[in-house]
Amino acid sequence: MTPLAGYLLVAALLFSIGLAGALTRRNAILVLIGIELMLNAANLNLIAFWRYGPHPEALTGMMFAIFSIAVAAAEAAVGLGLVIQIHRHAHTTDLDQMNRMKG
Amino acid sequence: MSLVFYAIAGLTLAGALAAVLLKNTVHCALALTVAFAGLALLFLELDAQFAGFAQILVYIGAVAVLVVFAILLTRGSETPKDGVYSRNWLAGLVIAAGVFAVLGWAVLESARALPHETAAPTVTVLQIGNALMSRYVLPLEIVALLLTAALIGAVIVAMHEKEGQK
Amino acid sequence: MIETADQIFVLLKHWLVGLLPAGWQPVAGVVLSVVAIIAVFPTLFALTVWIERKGLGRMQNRIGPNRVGPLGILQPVADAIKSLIKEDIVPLSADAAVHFLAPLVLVAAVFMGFAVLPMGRNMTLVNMDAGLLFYFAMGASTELAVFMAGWSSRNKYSLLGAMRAVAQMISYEVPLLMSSVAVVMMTGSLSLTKIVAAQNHYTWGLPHWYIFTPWGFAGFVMYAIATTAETNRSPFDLPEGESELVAGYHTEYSGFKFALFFLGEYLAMFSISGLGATLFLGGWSAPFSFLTWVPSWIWFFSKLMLSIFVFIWMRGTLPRLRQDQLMNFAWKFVLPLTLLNLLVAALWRFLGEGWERWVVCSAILLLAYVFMGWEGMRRGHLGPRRYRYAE
Amino acid sequence: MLGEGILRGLAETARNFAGSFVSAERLTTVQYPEQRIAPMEATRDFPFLVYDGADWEAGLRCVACQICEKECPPQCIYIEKSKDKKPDFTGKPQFYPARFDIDISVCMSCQICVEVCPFEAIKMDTEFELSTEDRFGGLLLNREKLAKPNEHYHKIHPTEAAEVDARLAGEKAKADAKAKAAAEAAAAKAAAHVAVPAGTEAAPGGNAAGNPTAKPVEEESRA
Repeated sequence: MTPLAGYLLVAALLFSIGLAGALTRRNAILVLIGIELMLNAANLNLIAFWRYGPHPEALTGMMFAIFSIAVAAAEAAVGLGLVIQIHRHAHTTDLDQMNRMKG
Repeated sequence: MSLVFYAIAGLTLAGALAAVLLKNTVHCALALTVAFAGLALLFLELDAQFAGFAQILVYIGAVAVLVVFAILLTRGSETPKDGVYSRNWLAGLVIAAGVFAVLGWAVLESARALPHETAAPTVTVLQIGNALMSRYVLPLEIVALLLTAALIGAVIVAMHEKEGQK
Repeated sequence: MIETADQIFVLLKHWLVGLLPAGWQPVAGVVLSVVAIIAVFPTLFALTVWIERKGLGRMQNRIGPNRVGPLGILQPVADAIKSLIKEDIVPLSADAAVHFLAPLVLVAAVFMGFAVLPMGRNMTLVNMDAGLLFYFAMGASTELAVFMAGWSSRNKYSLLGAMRAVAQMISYEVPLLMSSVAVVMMTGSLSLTKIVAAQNHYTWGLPHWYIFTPWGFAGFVMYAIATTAETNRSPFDLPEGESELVAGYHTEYSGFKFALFFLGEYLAMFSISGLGATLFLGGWSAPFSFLTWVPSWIWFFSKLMLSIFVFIWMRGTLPRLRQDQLMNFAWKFVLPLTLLNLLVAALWRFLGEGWERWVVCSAILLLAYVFMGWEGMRRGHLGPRRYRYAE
Repeated sequence: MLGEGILRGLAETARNFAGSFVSAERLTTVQYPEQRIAPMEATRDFPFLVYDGADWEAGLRCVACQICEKECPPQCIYIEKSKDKKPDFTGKPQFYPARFDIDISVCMSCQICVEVCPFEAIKMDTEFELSTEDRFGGLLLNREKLAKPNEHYHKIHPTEAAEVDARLAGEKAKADAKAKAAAEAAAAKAAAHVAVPAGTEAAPGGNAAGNPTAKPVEEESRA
């Protein structure tokens, strides 16, 4: 098994762990943690393909990863801001209880 | 496949699993930090030095602390009374396992065509700087705009309403 | 002879590594350098504890420790033994694993920071291309260690202290990075050895240190303010404000773990003032051209001790800042000035040689300083306190 | 201008730092065991009982009136009155303390016992290095440990001791004068009685010359 396949498998496993976390956990913040893991798995794929790809000097994969890190940080900030606001309004971060659209 | 790769991959996956399975939310956040650190080591293993340090700086330095602050602000550190997993947790698990099966199959099928061993590209920060300024200058400006918008948006969303609770 | 004195440690290391069989040499080289750092800086820590207590004493017209050993020189040894012997109490409700890991993570992260500091001519442990970014990545992970310490003690005071410490470290990390970005912009490289090399030449005997340029001096002042806040020292030591927060995030620690926190704080002070010396004070380059015969590592450590003395001097002088003053100062004064400093550095670069760039840059910076200071003082969140007496 | 105060403050501490190496009067630290500051006149630590003359037991001024025991805020004085009497400095027979204990670990050096003592029997000592290994009985000073000669009192509080002695001497003189007057009156009456049949009433002894400064202390059995 080539090193690239190894990295891809690790990224795939990381992605599915993140997905499992996002789907099964009850606390909103842990869903966000799951999403962060999925994003990171994607970054790992990008850099693995860049490293073992045909033209590493073009830096495309790495640039994608750096931009994706920046965007993911922004997303995490806004996501957590939303979670805090929901908690302040509905006094719970339990996703199963947030099923009412009432304002 | 070097031993170092297995060790770091094991650390990352253990951190990720712990982040998803642990009961205490703050422990999950700390396990998430271990996963981020493992990923940064993986990036360094892939000779992407700048991405590895940026990952540490951004994720461990900022996002992990942000997650932990959010947990404390929403009183998440007390263990919830009615269980940690949502009601239909089995469905989630099955879907995740399905996704992994598909991805794993795809990777293993195409394993033969993947390049074996290529020379490690030496990437200096100068090249990244030049690339950022020449080819990726538009994405850079857009990300700068996005970060500012996210900064202001997050503050406005999480700000106390002056006129008290609705 | 001068050359060997300057390269004494490098030659020593090569000689020692040469004794081993070829297979082990790379590993032995790394281990030797790591052991050297782990040996040098804790002894420097012991020396600084003694200097701090004697210095603070002398500033307050008293003598300072003089009982343990001549002139009290063995006081740090006594403190070390005391903290080793003391019973290590872990509160029952504390979260044992995180409580135990916090000091280790803190000290490990701080020790990693030393890997990229150029302590002398080709005496950098790891000559990284993105050395500065590595340093700040390690610096950023200390915040998490502080939070782990505060939260795991399950004690209101330590949680409050940890919250204050993390908030302060985050809000002062931005100016810290911004002020060093100006230096990176001028040298065109993140590698610390290149930054020192760029400052290591002289005209009329004076060195080209960045502190002697307007944007460099402003950057150094902002950097110094940010470092004092980053290491929770003197005017910004709110997180462990003894008066109101007992001991902040390391309240529930005793014995060796408390000593580790103490060591971690001082090592952070060393490495961040070492970085300051490298970025603005020309790392290991001699202050005058006729002094270059002195070994380079002596200059690095003397600049380090000089900035340590300034830390102590500030601790002996300045009262503690309130949390809102601290935050106002960070976000409404230090950060805008560092951003402006970036602009001024760019302007400095494009105005080319000649005296007019000195005038223009200094004018902009002075104007900004005076205006922001005046505006801040007028609106009351900067400058001396205004008392409002009940009529 | 912002930052001026900081620079002035730093200059001040720098002056202190440099000054402490140069000028001697900046460093006022006294290295305690080796150097000592001479105690001021009014220093007070723990009480002691004053006695006149050579024998401490006979010379004790204390008459076990137990005022100090009642007044002592932390109640650290314990007195047991004697059965018999002994003459005091004016020759008048007075009680004396069979047992007089002060627990100096409880005593707070407030000097109330000295102020309320009508007989100038208890004064405040300046001795403070009283640490003992025995933590239970060590700090409970009995009568013997408390008794100290009047000369010691003169050594530690000279002016105060002089005043006290002058007052006591004055009292003694007044008491002697009264005793002498009473003696002469008795002698004159006795002489007159010789002319008149003797034995109407015995000349009153010295007790009329009670201590004028003290309120006549009525006998009070402890409850």
